[in-house]
Amino acid sequence: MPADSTVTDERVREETLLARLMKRPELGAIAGLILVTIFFLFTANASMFTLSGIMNFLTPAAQLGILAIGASLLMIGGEFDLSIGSMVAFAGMIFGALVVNLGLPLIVAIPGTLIFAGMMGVVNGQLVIRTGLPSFIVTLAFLFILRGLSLVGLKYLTGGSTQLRGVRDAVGDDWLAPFFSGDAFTGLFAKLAEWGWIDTFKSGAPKVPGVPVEILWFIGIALFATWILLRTPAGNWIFAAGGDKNAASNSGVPVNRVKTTLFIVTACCAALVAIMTVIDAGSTDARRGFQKEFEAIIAAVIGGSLLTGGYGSAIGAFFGSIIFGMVVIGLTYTSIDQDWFQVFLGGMLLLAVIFNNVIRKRVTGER
Amino acid sequence: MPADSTVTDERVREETLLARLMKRPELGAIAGLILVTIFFLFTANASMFTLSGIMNFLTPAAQLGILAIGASLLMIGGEFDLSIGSMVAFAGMIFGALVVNLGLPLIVAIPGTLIFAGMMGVVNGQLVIRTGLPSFIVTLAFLFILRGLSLVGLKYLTGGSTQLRGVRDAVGDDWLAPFFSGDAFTGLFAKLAEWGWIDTFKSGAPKVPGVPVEILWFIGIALFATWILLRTPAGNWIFAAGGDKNAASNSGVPVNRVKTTLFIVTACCAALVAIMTVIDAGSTDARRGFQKEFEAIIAAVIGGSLLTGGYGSAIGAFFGSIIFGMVVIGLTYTSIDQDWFQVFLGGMLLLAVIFNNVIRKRVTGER
Amino acid sequence: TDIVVVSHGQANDPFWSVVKNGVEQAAKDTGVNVEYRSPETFDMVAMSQLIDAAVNQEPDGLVVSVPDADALGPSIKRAVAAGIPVITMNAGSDVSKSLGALLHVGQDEFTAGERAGEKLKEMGGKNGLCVNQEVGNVSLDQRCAGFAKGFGGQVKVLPTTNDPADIEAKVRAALQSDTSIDTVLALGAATAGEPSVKAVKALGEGGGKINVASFDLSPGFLKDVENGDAAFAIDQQQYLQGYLPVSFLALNAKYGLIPASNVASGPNLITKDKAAQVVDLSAKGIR
Amino acid sequence: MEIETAFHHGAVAADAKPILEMRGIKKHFGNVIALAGVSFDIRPGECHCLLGDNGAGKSTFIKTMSGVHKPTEGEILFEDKPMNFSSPRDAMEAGIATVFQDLAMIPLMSVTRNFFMGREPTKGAGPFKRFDVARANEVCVEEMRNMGINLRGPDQAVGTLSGGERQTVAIARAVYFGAKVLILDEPTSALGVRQTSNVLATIDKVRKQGVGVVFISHNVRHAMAVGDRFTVLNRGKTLGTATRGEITPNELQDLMAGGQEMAQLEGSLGGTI
Amino acid sequence: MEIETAFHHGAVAADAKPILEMRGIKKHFGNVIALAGVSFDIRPGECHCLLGDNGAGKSTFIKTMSGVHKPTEGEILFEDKPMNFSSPRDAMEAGIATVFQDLAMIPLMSVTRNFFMGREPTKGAGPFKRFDVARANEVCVEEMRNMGINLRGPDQAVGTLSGGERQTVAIARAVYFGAKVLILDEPTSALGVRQTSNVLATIDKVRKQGVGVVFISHNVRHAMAVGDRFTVLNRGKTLGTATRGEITPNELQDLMAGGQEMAQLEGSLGGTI
Ligand SMILES: Nc1ncnc2c1ncn2[C@@H]1O[C@H](COP(=O)(O)OP(=O)(O)OP(=O)(O)O)[C@@H](O)[C@H]1O
Ligand SMILES: Nc1ncnc2c1ncn2[C@@H]1O[C@H](COP(=O)(O)OP(=O)(O)OP(=O)(O)O)[C@@H](O)[C@H]1O
Ligand SMILES: [Mg+2]
Ligand SMILES: [Mg+2]
Repeated sequence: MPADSTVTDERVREETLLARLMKRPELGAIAGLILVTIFFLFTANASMFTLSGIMNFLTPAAQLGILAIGASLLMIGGEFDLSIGSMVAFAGMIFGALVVNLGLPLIVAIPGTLIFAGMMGVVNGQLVIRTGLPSFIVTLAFLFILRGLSLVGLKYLTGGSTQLRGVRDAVGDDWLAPFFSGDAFTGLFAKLAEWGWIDTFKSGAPKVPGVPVEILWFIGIALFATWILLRTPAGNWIFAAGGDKNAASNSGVPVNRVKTTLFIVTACCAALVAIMTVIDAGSTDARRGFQKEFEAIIAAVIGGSLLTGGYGSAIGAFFGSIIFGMVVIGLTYTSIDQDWFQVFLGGMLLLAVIFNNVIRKRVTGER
Repeated sequence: MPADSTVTDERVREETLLARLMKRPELGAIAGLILVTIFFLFTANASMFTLSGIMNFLTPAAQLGILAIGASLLMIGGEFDLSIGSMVAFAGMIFGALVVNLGLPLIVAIPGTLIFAGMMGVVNGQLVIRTGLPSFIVTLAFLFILRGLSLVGLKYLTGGSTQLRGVRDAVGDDWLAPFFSGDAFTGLFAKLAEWGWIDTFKSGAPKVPGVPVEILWFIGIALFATWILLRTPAGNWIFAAGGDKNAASNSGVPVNRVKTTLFIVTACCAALVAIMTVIDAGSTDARRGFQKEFEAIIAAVIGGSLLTGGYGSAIGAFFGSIIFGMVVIGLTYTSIDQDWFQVFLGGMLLLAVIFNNVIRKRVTGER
Repeated sequence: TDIVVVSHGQANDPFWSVVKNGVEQAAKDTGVNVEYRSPETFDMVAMSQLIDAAVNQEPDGLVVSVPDADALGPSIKRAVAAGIPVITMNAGSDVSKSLGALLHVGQDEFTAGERAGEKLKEMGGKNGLCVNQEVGNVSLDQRCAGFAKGFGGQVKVLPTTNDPADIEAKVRAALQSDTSIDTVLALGAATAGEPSVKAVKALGEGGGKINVASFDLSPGFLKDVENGDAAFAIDQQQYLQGYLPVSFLALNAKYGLIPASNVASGPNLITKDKAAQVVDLSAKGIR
Repeated sequence: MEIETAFHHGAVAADAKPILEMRGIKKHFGNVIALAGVSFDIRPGECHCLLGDNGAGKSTFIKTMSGVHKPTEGEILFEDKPMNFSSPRDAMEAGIATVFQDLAMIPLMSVTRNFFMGREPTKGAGPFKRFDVARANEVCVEEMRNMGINLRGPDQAVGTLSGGERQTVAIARAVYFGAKVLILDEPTSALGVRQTSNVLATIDKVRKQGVGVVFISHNVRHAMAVGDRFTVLNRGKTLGTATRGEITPNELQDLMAGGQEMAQLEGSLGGTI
Repeated sequence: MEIETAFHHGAVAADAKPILEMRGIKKHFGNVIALAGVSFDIRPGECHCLLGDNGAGKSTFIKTMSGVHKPTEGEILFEDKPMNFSSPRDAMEAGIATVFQDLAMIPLMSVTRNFFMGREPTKGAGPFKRFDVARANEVCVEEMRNMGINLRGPDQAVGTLSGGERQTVAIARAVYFGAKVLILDEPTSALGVRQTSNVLATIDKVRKQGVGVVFISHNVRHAMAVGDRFTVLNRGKTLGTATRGEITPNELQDLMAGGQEMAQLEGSLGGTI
């Protein structure tokens, strides 16, 4: 019997395509994104939605988003990692030390940094699994520990300063650098500018020299994570591990392996962001990534992930990060008094998630 | 048949009193407290455990603890309130405005502030219940909104500064002030000093003029919350609402009423801390209570509350706050470099909770 | 001899890490035993508790910064009452005497902001942007307020998070949406100053047209000053704010010597010509 | 098969006024039609069995009866007054006690706390009114014993009870608090022989006290043992109501399986079900 | 009561080597003694019923068998080799499939995802190996239909299924993946008439293929219908094992109720259970 014979059930009403789409957690956040976009279209300076304006708010959104996608996978798998913000500072320091103090090329320094971060992920994961303590408290301890070690390490490396400089000089024109910093498609954009398709300065150089590479990473990681979640056995295990640890383990899901892997992935996402920002800025300091763990969780939750695990999506975190990035940067384009920044940020976040919710319920007929 | 006839079951092994006690969530945190105390006994300056030293670390512990007890009740009830830190600043501003700008006496200003806070609690609660959104995201919005409003409000009240001063002068010798600031039992302590039972300064004044009132509030609230949780129907409803919302509601627990009340209680705890610290400090600023929501949750989790709700205790939060307060202030009494503070804080927290856990499992024979 | 330093800035704050380095050097040079303590965020309540904790240990000297005299006053007075010599530093020059401190080393944030504002006005600025990465931290707010006063023209405060990428994007957004802005003052060199310079450069019209200045020093920002991408950095020589009080108190404990008046450690504008010399010291955490 | 039991049946006047009447209840979940118009009533002192195949909509139906779901369409009359329960608490206060199929218990809480959840006994007065834990423990242990379960201790967490022990707690709780209508959704599914007979005896007992009992079961024998009327649901619709004596167990079994292939099934299993 | 069924029994040589043997299993939870030394074995091609009162320890026992619990004491021999399963995944890989009493399903996940949880079918190779969702959906719908449940759609969340539908998913899953030992903990408790007969027929079918089946039930008829041997647990101890034919249903019923007051119960219910 073919599988589709089930649809001839008299107990199922017809459902619109829209309703079917809105049921997916990954698409819920689109409504909020549209709302926020419309808001800014009306209130913000026109330059916000020029090409350079869009790149401008997408860059921080992308950096946050890479963290948020890692965090959302981990959240779906039923755990938290509060140490990712500190991991950005710590991995940045490690990377700086490898590149500046040891003078290693990127081909060694980047994997080295990722391995270091991955090892921290293993430590987090093993502690959570072995002790049975909530990951909240275990990774919280590492939030403090890694942040503190970054400070101590930087002072040691620099002989007293909290900023390690000279990364740009040290990286120089390493052939790997363009994959982790600067803009991609610069040739294309120069051509587009030549043809007059995009804005240029008087000099003829395009106003936007290219697409910042973090945006490409962001999109790539979002797609990859979505594929993993929805189209691989590993994705099924992540949902299962987060949905009910015992039930999953009783059904044969290697829950501990899944969770440890997720901790590693999250830590590596943080390290990746660290590498990109450190090369970009040419320096690193002890305050990098401050409170990013928090923002990453916010973005994941806006994107529809449940804090209790077992439900969510990477695409949701993708949209959530863009919403967050847009709101944070967007206010500056409006004429609203900047003192109201936090009120505005909170208000917009609340509006966006409520709107998501209302739209979803309306469309799918839930109550 | 008397209830105790069940204990004659051949399928129950004898259990030590210790094992029975350690099974209670409220007592788990004691092991951690003992560990931390022993650590400081060995590493800290002897003055840490003099009367004045103890009062010194208990004061911040008490301020944190009042928040943490509120937060733990709410966590047991299955929700979060991330806005309590901002609420401290916001309620502080409201209180400052009532006392300084409007010149109201405490008997009006204090209830006024509490009502204001309570109303915010209602807003939080209703939003969570009506929209069905996770409280994490709703109260997060208020984290930003209240913090932002405090800034805007303070600037408005002071004509541009973010610091409102003059509370001490305005409160003056209001008869209610001693209940919310300063020290209690000063007469007793003066006598004790006279008799030479406690240390004095060269001037003959006791080194410790009395017990800071926040410590009394802290103890009182912890006892009251414990009584509510363990010995009243409301306590049972809180556990039920947090354990499984649907099951509780199906069994006839008024879940929404319970949750709203808990949001109000949490907000009022924050307002109470705000009132006490503002009178004590004589001023308030826009950064008061920064990240206190986080510390409150940490204290509650150290104390054995589950983030997922339905399990925990107020006494646990009590001990958790003391552990946290002790670690934070304790460093001052040691000769450890401040740069290592965060490493130290994280390490101690991790040690304390792991130790709690190991001891509990060892004693109760769980695995 | 034991001396305790309690400041309101965190150990990982680039500005305060320099103060701490000064403290440590002084301890080494004078051979006293020094503890440096600070709360984990700008938190006056926590800071007063740290002062209390220090007083309990009855040190031979106490160094404190006083951004909020109301909140910290009672604790400092308690120290004075206990017979501990107190020196205030960085913030609190106005209240130092009345709290019973021996003297004050440092410079007022407001005055420093004012000086910066005057200088930027001189450079032709009319429309300013004050990039504040920690709104509500009173000492940073005072820098902005001082700037506004000295600058005279229009000043907009831009509150940001602590993240360089956010700051860069927000400064760009501010400059894009209000093209009349010709002056940017950042309140911290590493966190806000460097991204501001990058934002201005990314607009492609940087260099001469928009002046960027910043409080405090960071090697990166000093390089920008040297290259002409930024106008100047405002240096409080905060190393002195750590070094001097400790050595004064050490001398006081040993010989009873103490200067008779306050010491002004700044402000000191680091412009293009001086930047090169300072970079190395800054990279070591001395300036 | 013997179906004559020791219970007393048929004492309820067929024309007695229903306590609870449900008229044309429809319930949709998004695009799923769980109930497509079901009518049902329950009279005082009768045991009305609700039968039907898996997924027929029995649980959904009794959940609308007990205030968990709001019907998409249809009317609920309680003692002749139109009722609109907005929560299970409302239904409970009106006098409807329910044992849900998922039992509605909190695994982390103790047996006693679960037993009295929502209706805690108190002692003391005014601000000193408090949960009477001692009495609660006593009642709980006693009621469980009556159902055939000897608890180790009333403070054992429900999550560590066996399936049948847990189900017994839910039943004992509903029965203890009394009601005008008692709804039992597959109460005996996880119970042992002894516990089952206790539950059936209990149903008989409360029925005699004038309570209307709604009893859901897949076990024809259990239904036949205590039922006065039998309503069969099939795919969200009712197949009609039969009175005791009007219908044989085999006919009932046929109806419950949706009338489908029963002959064949009977053959292969030799009436063992 | 008719207990002769259409099933074929007794084909297993009484001296066939057991696939799985449990010797003197003890299990303590803190101060609770759930199992006080139970021995048990299962031979290929037989259906061994595990019976007993509520709380006797049946579920705890099969959980040690399937790697969920580590026994406090005792030995597990799988195909004559001592085994020490450290997780259910190990047991599964050795060839033990289990339907747990709590079903081990994730409510928020779809039926298909639950069905294949832990053992997803893949297509493609190397880095492009992916979850074959289309085939999984097809298999899942098909297997459910074989058990007598027509799913609305394979992407319905398990949390929205009815109790019986959910139980059927768990059974279909365990059966589909085949095994050397199939453990079923009260698989028919929530099932309708038709679904129950399907499950019993399935047990018979897999037994014929040489699989050893452990079947837990409170229903004597179900046990008698398919069981070859019967082991009765009581309060954490075994009361012994009987072979089909050696014992009458009434004796079995007596044993299951712990031998207690059965006469009285029988009287009051007229053998309806
Ligand atoms: N929340 C829901 N969303 C979608 N469908 C649902 C929901 N709840 C129930 N259903 C569907 O409605 C139908 C009726 O379910 P219900 O639980 O009422 O069946 P039941 O008669 O109690 O079956 P059983 O005897 O197996 O317990 C089922 O097919 C189920 O899949
Ligand atoms: N984790 C645990 N902690 C403490 N006691 C437990 C735990 N798990 C089970 N028990 C106890 O062990 C006993 C046996 O439980 P088990 O679930 O094995 O019974 P069962 O034979 O499956 O009963 P049922 O037929 O009701 O499902 C019960 O009395 C139960 O209370
Ligand atoms: Mg049902
Ligand atoms: Mg069982």
